[in-house]
Amino acid sequence: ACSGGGATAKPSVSGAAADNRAVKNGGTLTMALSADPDALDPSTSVTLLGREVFTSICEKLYDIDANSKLVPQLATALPDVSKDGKTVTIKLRSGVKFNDGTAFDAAAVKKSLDRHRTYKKSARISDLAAVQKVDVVDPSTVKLTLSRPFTPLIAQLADRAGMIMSPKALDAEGDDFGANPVCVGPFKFSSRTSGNQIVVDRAPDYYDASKVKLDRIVYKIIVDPNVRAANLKSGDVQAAEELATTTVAGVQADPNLRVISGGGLGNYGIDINIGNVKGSTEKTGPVNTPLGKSPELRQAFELSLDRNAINKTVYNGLYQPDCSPLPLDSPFRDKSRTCSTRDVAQAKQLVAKSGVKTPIPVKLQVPNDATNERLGQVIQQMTKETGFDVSVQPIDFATGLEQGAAGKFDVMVSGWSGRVDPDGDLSGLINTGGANNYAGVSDPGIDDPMKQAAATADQAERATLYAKVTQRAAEVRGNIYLYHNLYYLGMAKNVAGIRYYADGLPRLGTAGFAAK
Amino acid sequence: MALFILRRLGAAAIVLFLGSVLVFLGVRALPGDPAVVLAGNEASPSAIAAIRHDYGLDQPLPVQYGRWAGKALQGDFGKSTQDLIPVGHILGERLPVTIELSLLAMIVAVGVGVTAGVIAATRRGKLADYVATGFGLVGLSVPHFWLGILGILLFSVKLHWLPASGYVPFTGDPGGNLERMLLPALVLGTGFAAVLMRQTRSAMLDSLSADYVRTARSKGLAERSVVGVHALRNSLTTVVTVLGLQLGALISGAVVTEQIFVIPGFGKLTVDAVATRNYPVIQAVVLVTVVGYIAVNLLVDIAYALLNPRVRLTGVANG
Amino acid sequence: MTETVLEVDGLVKHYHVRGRGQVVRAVDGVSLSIGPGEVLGLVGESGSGKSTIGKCVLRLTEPTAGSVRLGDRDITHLSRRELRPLRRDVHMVFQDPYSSLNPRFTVGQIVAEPLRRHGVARGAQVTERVREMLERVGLGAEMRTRRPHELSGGQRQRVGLARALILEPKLVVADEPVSALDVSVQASVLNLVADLQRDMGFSCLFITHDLSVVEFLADRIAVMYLGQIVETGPTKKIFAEPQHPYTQALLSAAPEPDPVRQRARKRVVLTGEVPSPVDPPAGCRFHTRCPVAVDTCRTVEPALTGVREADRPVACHLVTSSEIPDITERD
Amino acid sequence: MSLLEISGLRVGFDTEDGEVQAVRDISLTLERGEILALCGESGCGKSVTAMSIPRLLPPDTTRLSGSIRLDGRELTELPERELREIRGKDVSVVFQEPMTSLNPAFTVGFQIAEVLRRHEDLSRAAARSRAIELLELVGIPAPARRVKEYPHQLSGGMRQRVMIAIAVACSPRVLIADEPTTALDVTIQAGVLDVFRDLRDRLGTAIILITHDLGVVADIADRAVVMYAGRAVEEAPVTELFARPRHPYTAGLMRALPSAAVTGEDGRRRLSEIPGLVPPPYDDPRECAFHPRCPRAEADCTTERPALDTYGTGHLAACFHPLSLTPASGEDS
Amino acid sequence: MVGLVLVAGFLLLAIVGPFLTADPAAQDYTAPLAPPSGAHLLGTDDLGRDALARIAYGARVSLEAGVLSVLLAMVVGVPIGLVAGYYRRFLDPIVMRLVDVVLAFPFLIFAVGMAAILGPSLRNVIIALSVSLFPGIIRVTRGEVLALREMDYVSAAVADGAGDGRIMFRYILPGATSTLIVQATVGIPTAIIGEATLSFLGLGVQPPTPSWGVVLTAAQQFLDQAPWLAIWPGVMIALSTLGFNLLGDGLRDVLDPRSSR
Ligand SMILES: Nc1ncnc2c1ncn2[C@@H]1O[C@H](COP(=O)(O)OP(=O)(O)OP(=O)(O)O)[C@@H](O)[C@H]1O
Ligand SMILES: Nc1ncnc2c1ncn2[C@@H]1O[C@H](COP(=O)(O)OP(=O)(O)OP(=O)(O)O)[C@@H](O)[C@H]1O
Ligand SMILES: [Mg+2]
Ligand SMILES: [Mg+2]
Ligand code: NI
Repeated sequence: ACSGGGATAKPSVSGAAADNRAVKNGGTLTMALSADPDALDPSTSVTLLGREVFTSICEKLYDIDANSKLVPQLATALPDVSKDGKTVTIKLRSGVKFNDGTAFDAAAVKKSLDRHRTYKKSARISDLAAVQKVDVVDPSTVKLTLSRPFTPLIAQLADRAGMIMSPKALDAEGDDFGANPVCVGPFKFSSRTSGNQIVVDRAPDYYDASKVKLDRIVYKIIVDPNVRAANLKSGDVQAAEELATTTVAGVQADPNLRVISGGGLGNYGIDINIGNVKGSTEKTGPVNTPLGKSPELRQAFELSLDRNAINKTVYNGLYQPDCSPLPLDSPFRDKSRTCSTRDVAQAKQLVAKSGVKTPIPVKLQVPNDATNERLGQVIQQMTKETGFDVSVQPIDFATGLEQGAAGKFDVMVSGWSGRVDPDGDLSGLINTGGANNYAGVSDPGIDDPMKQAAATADQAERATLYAKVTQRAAEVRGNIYLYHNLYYLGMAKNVAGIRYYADGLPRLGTAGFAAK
Repeated sequence: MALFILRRLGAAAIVLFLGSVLVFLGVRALPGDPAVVLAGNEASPSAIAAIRHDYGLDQPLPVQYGRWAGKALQGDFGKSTQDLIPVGHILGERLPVTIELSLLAMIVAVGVGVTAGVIAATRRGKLADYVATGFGLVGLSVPHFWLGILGILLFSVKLHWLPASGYVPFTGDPGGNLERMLLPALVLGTGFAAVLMRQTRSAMLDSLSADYVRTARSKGLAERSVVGVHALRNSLTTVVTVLGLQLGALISGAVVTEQIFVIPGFGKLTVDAVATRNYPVIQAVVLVTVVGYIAVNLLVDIAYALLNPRVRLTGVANG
Repeated sequence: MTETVLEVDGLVKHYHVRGRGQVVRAVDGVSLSIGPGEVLGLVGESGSGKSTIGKCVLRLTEPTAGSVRLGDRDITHLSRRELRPLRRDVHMVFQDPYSSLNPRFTVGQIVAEPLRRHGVARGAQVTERVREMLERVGLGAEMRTRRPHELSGGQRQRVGLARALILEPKLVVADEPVSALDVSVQASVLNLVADLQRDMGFSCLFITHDLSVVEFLADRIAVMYLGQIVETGPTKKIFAEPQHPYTQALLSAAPEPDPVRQRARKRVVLTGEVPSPVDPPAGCRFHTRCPVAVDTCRTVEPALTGVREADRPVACHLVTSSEIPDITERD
Repeated sequence: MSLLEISGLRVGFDTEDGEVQAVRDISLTLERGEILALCGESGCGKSVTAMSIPRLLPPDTTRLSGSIRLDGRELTELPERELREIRGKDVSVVFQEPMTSLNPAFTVGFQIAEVLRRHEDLSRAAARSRAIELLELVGIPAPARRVKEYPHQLSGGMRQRVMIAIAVACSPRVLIADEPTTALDVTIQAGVLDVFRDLRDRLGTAIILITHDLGVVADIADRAVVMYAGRAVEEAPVTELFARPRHPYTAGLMRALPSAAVTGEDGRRRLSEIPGLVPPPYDDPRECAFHPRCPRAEADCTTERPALDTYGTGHLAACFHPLSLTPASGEDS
Repeated sequence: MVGLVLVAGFLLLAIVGPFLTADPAAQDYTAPLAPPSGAHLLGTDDLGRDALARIAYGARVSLEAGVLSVLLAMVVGVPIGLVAGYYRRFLDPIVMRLVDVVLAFPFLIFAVGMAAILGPSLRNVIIALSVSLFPGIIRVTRGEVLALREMDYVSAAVADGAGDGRIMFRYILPGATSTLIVQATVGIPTAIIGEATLSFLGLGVQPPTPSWGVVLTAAQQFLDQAPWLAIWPGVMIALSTLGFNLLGDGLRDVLDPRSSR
């Protein structure tokens, strides 16, 4: 495991599972969101916040449970996968109605899946790239024909690619489905005021309506973390997601509030441009920066960094320092690998050996928010001693994405929100031509085992393959992973029944106010 | 008078047209492709292209401008790329918020600024004058956002008198609305009050030393009507002009104030839209701001004309 | 026709007021001439167009129509560059002793400026000529380093005179140079102007509204009313026998500083308002205030002709070879 | 008892450069129905003297001493409240600048009616019709139309008449006119002066007329006071003053007028000048303030200040070496 | 007078301050958010950096932004205003329309737009602020020129045959300097606050460069834990703008006799 992964004092966070207080019927829960979700269209949505709202209004074929295990949601069981892995048959719940009262059936599933796969603006196309055909077998069965065996498919179906939209609404709204989404869910979309709030109401047609307690949820967008915390303290909101690490302690100290944590799937670190010269999906080429050219210098750079210190100063010790893209509790992790610790002496040696004149200029792009800027400054300070002269260049999110993909950067702070299946954390990110392979990593030692693993159903075998991938990636060092982030959900003590798992999405379907 | 308004309208139309071109080009000059932002970091190139096409971003600029301007003239500003909500609808939600904030701030500013200015001018060189002038200078020098932060620190964090931030619509909960708007309005109004105070004071000193005030005194009028009728009436033209000129500052201030107090108004919308490269929203918001700005200045001109008989009759402002 | 230094012919100047679409007919067909060494006094009420004529003569403003000749050159259409050498011969003295001197320059610089502009003198020569000129206008050499705001009104006007005269111009346009001064100071400046004029022999267009000043200084007088000249002639003759009703009114309205005579005088008080140059009355422009106006006056514009004497033309229908209107009679 | 008696009036102003002595010991009287002219060069204290009567000087910086009695009532000690009852009613003022002395924001009618409503307790309508009568009185044609107009719609001469209408609205006993015609053309000046004469004759108003134009003095005043550097240097009935000025300054002023030009030996017409400048108002010289410019000054003038002496009925002059009794410069005036 | 002292003080702080205080970039992970103490007079920030040092260094950045942007705006705006006012007939209508267009945008909106287009950095903030400032400067200059053109001494120069350039630069411009100096002095506080505001909105000077706006923004996150961090940068902004405002008022009184109050 990673050095000192749990060494820092974490706030005592109670899991939601442990909360088995009785929940009374009725009430409105106001929950603060940390950013404005994009359009609530499962096909096009790309934000984490969108996924949070979808937990209330758009159920999926599959879901994960508290242990990050895949469980059926709109399906009745895990799918039947043919021997060759190319046919996946899914049995659907019956008697389910969309929130507009229309019936949920295999035809609807087909329509949604096809839209995810083919709609020109869909962001799910790559998720379902392996799916060749969707067939309705009978009203409660669909059959997916794949072009190749693709084990991560079920995990994809446990996310937005598995969300089923009302065909009637799709027909009526078309491109604008996201402005007025209708799915199966404990709540139905009611209204949205741009940049301010999203309101969902208890869905009368929900198949498991008896478990739903709240009448209404108001998702209130409060971007500023301090304000989010302040609103929680003042009682204006009863729950607030993604508390900033700087505000967790304050919320916890409040006698009326408590904090639970979730997440850990995501990975954050820095991308070093080693081959992205024309764009991440284009052919790689040599990059003319000291770090881009020299693996030794990259190693020296990594050796200059102290992950624990970063966690402590930047994140109040509330995150999980790590050097692997895979979550700490992932069964696919390579248990034998350890992370490097800060070693200035060795780093200096490597620098000396490289023969590059110090100070070595490094341009580090960071997203222009306070926390990332702090991270940038800490990296700058830590690597100074070794002989790097890091200039921190904050850049706004929009520009950053564009420049990352285009390869217009030397080094950048970047992150990935994480997926349940390891494939989701690697493919597209460090394989040749991956859309999000900003670093421009192109190595057969990574690409090949990754492809193989996706086609393999056996978990142990996959684990070995992924170990190869991460091992090689660590050697190439196009990406230096620093930590997994945790989500801290703050809420009033009388709020109960929230389910909060590793994906960091607070599930409010069964939430409500404690009976006593 | 009608001619005067007509001519002003003509000039405003030209400014508006050039302004809209500037807005349009400015938005396009922003680095960062909105399609990339929309598609997010999981995007496929084809999705990006599709989005670009959808928003007409693949067209030549004049065509894009023509389309946008043509629709905007009919009140159709397109849909927010962020949430697909029609921009017109968003404006309808946000505008009243900012207007409420601005009005409250204006009430604070005019109430405090004009009163203090008049008092300072009439008590020139006395304690009240120094206090008011001091306030004027300090009010001018303190940045809004710091004042906002201090306000939150004092009234919300330390004293717990007022809620830190947020907004509830007036229609839903008038009390809560005012409670939340109070601090932002005070913060926004302070700088404005300072400017008004200084200008009122200076205008009042001008009119108090004018010959006609001496005439009024020579008539044996009470000081109250000398100051309140003769001097103030003539200073009002200045005050009105300053109000118009300060409108820009007020809007600028609103941007920051809304950001600090998380008020879902125009200012916050602007900053958010810029961050997400929400072209239709940025364009509409800035355009509406400019229209509003021009419109208010037009109103100010008219008010000026009404207050100043010279202009009223000849139709020419000489100030 | 004798040689003239300045000849203005049919001068018209209309100001177009911006945005109002109005036309101010400040000067509307004025002809006058000044001979060598002659002082022409231009009098008239405020707004009658006196200063405008002065500015047109120097091309400080562009005439709308008509011509201005300096000596034998028609300068009406010369470009600014072509005009430059001619500027040696014409200079101007302004009314306001405060705004007519550049506050940033020293007196020495101000007076030296024309010399430098025309490259007449350099180096020590300049200093010498400035000193000489300052002495001539009664200012000591120590004044050279002072700035205008350190001087009294009378001293400033002397500096203005020095500046205008240092190039020994043929023509000086003096626009009310003494109206802003107190009587005692005014007297000394007037003496100075008279002396210098006689010594240096320049011609002068002297603009004023004070009749006693023109009487003292001018050889000839032109009386303006609402953009036009109504009467002109030798000073003595006009004071002795004003022919135009307006001239008569003007002379009779100026109080004499002698109570006994002043109170014995028959006075005429003009009624009616001074019309605006934006909308001048038809016919004779004075008819709205003229106590003796007849119907023709209201429709026909009288020409400025020497009906009675060739050297003193009058623009009035009622002035005929046999008769001069007398406005005091109609009291 | 005279209508107005000013004695030993001194007025100073606090300024950044020290105290300005604007008026240094002035005494004068004004009889009912009399027109008294105050004349002298710019800055000699004419306006300050006159404005001291209704106390219209800036209260913060003005230092005033001496006595001003209106009908025996001491005005200098009157509280501001009571003074306001007097302003515009017993003592009213016409200022020099007709362009700026009227409030541009209100109609002429309003501005006239205001003073009536303040002092006469008239109703709005009554005040309005009084205003029309007053405009008629000061010779404005079509007064019913003019009351509704704003000052900028009137010509300079008419504005000055409006100012006079305001001033005489409550039939004041003393009317102070501070250079009322200086800004006007001569043809218009004559008409305005006629209005003053007419008012004095019809209403018996006593007028203090401030002017630097000796022609105006000669035309309209009964008596004149000549001031120099904050003091009265000569005072006499007008005919007497012009015929026999005693003080060299008065005589100098009269001879400096262009109309008094004399032809010199060289055949040139010349004006007689008063050399030098008016002394600055800061210090109060113990000697005669005029001596540096005075052609008749002798040693005693530089050490002591002459007091006002009487030379015949009502003729006072402050000079150690007054001009003789022979008519001064009689040859050309 | 007070203004002069304040401004001089801040200039001094900007010039020598960084030499006297600790390294503003030195981080001390052991002591983040330390309250004021002997070692750190104003405490430390979230990365354990000395707050005093950052404020001292910030003075340099903030004043630089304020002064340079105004200077730049003057350098561009004054000649344009001068020429527009002087060649009133031809250039003035065009220039003034353009100025009107820019002025139709509220200052901050325009600056935000400019900064967003140019990208965040000190240099770009200066450019954005000066572009937002110069329409105002053009207007003021032009107004002065129009007034000064009518002065008799300018007519006298024309009558002497002086050329346009000489009239503009020797006669008109010097007459306008006092107004322009005052305008510059009151422009600087606007620019300082503008810089701080842009930095506060994340569009300005970027960390780790410590401008006051940047320091303040960072401090805002720790309001309840370390309120003292938010106090001083704000005080500095307020005092320096106050200084320039007072200086402007003072200069106005001295240089511009028309409004002596
Ligand atoms: N630049 C200008 N634009 C418009 N109108 C002007 C301008 N200059 C002068 N006028 C108008 O032209 C007319 C004549 O003005 P001018 O200055 O020549 O009169 P004047 O006889 O010199 O008067 P004064 O005795 O008051 O100096 C006036 O009505 C004046 O208002
Ligand atoms: N409010 C004041 N503060 C300071 N000094 C003043 C004030 N009012 C007048 N003075 C000064 O008092 C002196 C006399 O002024 P006053 O106005 O009485 O002169 P005047 O004889 O009326 O001159 P003018 O003919 O120019 O009107 C002048 O030196 C003037 O500067
Ligand atoms: Mg003139
Ligand atoms: Mg006076
Ligand atoms: Ni402000």
